[in-house]
Amino acid sequence: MVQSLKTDEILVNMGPQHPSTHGVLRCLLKTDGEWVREVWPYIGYLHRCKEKIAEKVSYIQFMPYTDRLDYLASANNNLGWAMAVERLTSIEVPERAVWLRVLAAELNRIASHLLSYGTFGMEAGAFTPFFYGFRERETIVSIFDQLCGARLTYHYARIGGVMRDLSPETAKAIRRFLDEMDRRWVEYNTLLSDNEIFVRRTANVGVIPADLAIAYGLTGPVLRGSGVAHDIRKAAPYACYPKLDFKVCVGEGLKGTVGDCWDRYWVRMLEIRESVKICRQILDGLPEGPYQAKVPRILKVLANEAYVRTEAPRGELGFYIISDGTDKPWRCRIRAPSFCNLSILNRIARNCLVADVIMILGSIDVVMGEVDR
Amino acid sequence: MEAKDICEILMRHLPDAVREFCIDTADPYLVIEPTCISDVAAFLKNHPDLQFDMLQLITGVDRCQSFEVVYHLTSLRFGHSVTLKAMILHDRPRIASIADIYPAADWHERETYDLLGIVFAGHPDLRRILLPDDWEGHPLRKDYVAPESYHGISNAPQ
Amino acid sequence: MPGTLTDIINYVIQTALGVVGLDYARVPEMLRIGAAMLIACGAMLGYVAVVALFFGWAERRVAGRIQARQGPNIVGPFGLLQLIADAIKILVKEDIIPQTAHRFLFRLAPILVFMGAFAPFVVLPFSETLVVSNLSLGVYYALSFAALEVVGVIMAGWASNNKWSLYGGMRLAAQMMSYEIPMGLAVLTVAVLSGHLNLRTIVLDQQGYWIFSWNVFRGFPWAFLAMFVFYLAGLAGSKRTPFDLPEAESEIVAGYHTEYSGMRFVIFYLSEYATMYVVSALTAVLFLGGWHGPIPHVLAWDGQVHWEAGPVLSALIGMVNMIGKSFFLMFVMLWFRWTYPRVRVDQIVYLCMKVLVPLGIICLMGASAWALVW
Amino acid sequence: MIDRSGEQPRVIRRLDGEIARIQAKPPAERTFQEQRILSLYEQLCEGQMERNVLVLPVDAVLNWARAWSLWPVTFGLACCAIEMMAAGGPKTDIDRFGAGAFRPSPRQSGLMIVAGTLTYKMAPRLRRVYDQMAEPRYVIAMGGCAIAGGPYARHGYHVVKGVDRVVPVDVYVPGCPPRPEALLDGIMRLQDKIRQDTIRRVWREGFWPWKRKTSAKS
Repeated sequence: MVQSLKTDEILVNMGPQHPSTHGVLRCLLKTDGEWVREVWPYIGYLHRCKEKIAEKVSYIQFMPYTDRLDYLASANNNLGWAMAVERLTSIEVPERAVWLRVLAAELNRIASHLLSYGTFGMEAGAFTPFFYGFRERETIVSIFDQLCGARLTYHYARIGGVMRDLSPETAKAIRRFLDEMDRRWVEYNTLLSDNEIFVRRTANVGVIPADLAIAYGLTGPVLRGSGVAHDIRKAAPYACYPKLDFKVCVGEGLKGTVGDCWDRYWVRMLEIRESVKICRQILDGLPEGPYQAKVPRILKVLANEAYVRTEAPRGELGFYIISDGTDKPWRCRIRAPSFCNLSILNRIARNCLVADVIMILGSIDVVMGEVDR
Repeated sequence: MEAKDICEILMRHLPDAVREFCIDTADPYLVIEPTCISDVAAFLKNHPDLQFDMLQLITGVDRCQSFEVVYHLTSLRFGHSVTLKAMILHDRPRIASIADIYPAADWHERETYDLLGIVFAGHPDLRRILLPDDWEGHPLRKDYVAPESYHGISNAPQ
Repeated sequence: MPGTLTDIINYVIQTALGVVGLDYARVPEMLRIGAAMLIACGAMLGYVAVVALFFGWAERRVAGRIQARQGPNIVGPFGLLQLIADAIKILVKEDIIPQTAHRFLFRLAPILVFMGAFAPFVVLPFSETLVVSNLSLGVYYALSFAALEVVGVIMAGWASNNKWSLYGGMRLAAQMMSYEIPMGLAVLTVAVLSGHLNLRTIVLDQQGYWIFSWNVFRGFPWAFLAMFVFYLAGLAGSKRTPFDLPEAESEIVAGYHTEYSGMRFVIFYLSEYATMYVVSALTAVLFLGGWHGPIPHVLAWDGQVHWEAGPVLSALIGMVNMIGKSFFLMFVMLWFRWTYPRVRVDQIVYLCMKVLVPLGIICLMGASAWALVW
Repeated sequence: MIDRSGEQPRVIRRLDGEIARIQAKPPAERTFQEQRILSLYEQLCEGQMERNVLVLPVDAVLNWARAWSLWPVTFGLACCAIEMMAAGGPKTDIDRFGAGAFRPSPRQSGLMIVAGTLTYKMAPRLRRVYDQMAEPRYVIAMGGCAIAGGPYARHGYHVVKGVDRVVPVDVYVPGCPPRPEALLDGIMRLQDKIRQDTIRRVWREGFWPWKRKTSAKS
């Protein structure tokens, strides 16, 4: 009797308009009841032609477009682009500007991880972490508001320096925030990290072994969650990172297997603390001096090419620029960390439950602006 | 390990593969024969002193007369990186896929195919990835002209 | 022995008609009972609507407070008119039935759900006199009608012809299979302890000086355990976080009511609160002493409540106690919702089948032994 | 929003001859009464008299309810979606205005905040979500991209230059991205717009939404 019942697998579209696909990602699920047999991600719903635009506008004009790549981490993108152009043009950046850029990048990393904390909680079904994450994020955003006048798309790092100097009031506000963040961090863990239901939802789910992670070119917290201590801030230090004391956080499988969703989540939480540490050091050791080098209004770059990589909150952000002697790049290729991280979804989200797919997607933490560029 | 040493090892083992070693740019690169890209990639990945275990990026560049396909490889173990370039003809943009060696290449190759029209032979699933399936042309080519309208939606700026 | 709500209504009608010189006793008895029942049910319906609307508002306010924000506070005082605005808006909103849906079942489903949510209200006692129908199998009736809601939800999921809706329906089916059993076991524990299935009698049995005569303490530890089993299973039954799988927003869009709009959606929305209220009220009745307050009753000067000394006062006090307890338990549900993540579909089945069922059986056996010994 | 042209109440038609006679007179020769009739007629034609005793309270209640109960559909496209989420967050909590009940299903929501860049690949999906929403439905175009393509207007071959090419838009909120306060303001402008609505529109355009003329530009 049971054998004679015919069952069928059904194909379900998740997205592009779905509450938890982080924007406009579409996943095609092949499901057998609650079991998901396979997931095919479809991207491109936010393809905004960034690489073409880079060829059409000048180096300086492209900076605002980098804001909108990974719109949760604009300061990190600005930093990457500025460094790439400076590498090609050999512009010397004043020391103070370098430190300020890193300060902005690290604050932005905290903001980005806070949002990831919130949305990850939301995907697990808990709404409150989202609002708690947003509360602290709002403080960072208002600090950026003081620093550069924008809330989301900062455009703070400029080629040859930064846009504005750090005022003492802003520095004080940052210090206040960092102190508050220490307290809140404990609160976050009480609310979500150690919650039994949450741990059971995430531990041993979506395990990415280290070798698979490397083969798929994963970077950032996703790679580190698998136990690989690879951080470009340490592996190929840039800016003022060699002078700063911080450690690379890796997943240790505290609640389950190394490389599961909880580990990836936990690496982000630990990185928030590390970033707080870095910000404190920067505020303490900020050198005096000018904050902007002299940069020609029309920046012409000789024929050259460079690949510059930085550690954005989601992983290795690389700008590969080929210049041709004009003020516009001949070709600009952006290595978006989310793009590479997402490509593993089909491999790990197999034979799991529908709810697990959501958790895996949340733990990879993609930003579609960056995936589709 | 510096790019020069990597080049030397590569030249010793696969002498036909390397066409040129270019050091006058900010990041030096190796120009290799497009036909041997699979061999080079497999060699670089498996050689015990090199161990390029991560593919960072595949870039297609339209040079008007030809296409360049650029591969950025890095080794997490040793911390060194290398840039490979393969020049292919503009009217016959075809190169072997390395998706079986580096799974990361899968999406990068699809994207390069999508935006530049370079065909990666042997790719398991070479479809458009960013643009809709019925999109015409490859936007990152230098001679690309944006469509007037798409499915009845005008493309003219306001 | 005082009558129930229907008797009171009959009495009121009789008196009112007597004043204008009509003899109500000459009306056939069936008609009299029917009229009284209708009026009582109408009153209950009003009560359900008020409770559901109030908790629709309270949900958002509580969520606001928990989430470090305000919640609706601009429309009317404390935002109290917010839900009225929502209700009016959604009632006049377009009502869509998808073309591929099964039109009959699609329409029937909300009605069934509402029936399932509303029917148990009929046997809920608010005080000694305030109960619409004093059924001798009250608990049984309430539980069986609560199960009707599940049929409606599965029907909605199937009739919508939407894959996510179907998921929601099937999830609830799996969920129901697991939570109904521990729920029944917990109720049986109380039934064994008190020897009745009539809700009013169960409460009357819990009368005493203080909270120690409530079932939850009187039947310690069995009823104490059974209360948690019942409440958790009830939480699953009313589809609330952490068991809100059938409408899990982040997973299956809006679950079984994805395709519902306008008035039909409101019915689902309000039924959820009605079910929550039923579960809370049943918990209060079965375990927490029903209308008996935690402080000694003003009319209980010698240990017995002398309801005849002040029937209205007694009814009022009972109502306040009962509604207070139910609202508190409902508030706990809201609190859960805005604090906990959601469990997975296999975890809820595990929890109910492998944790709650054994616990329920232990409670039942313990209570039976208890009843045998004393 | 409401097109009142090409329509006359029945009473006026009977008066047509009289009105024509008055209109034919030079203004200086018209009596006071004739002047009054003419101005009343003009008011009627402009639709001001429609706000009568029957319609007004119904309008008031419905518009009040609709204005204070805008349930947005969870529909974030790009950067602006973050600011939309921030608008629902603790600092500028749009739930205070009853607009914070984000519904995952378009069937139950009445407001679509198009937050971000719309691409050609996404455009049919956006239209479908809009079509799935139940009447009355409103659209806010949030941010430069949604209004006119924003920074991608010139070279963005894959970016739709304004969502109003796909769905009719009620309120435009400029900014890149707009601050949450700006979105709040946009919602208030939408409320103002809703308050001017009247149920006469339903009588005029037909009760059934699918028989109504929708004004999508596409």
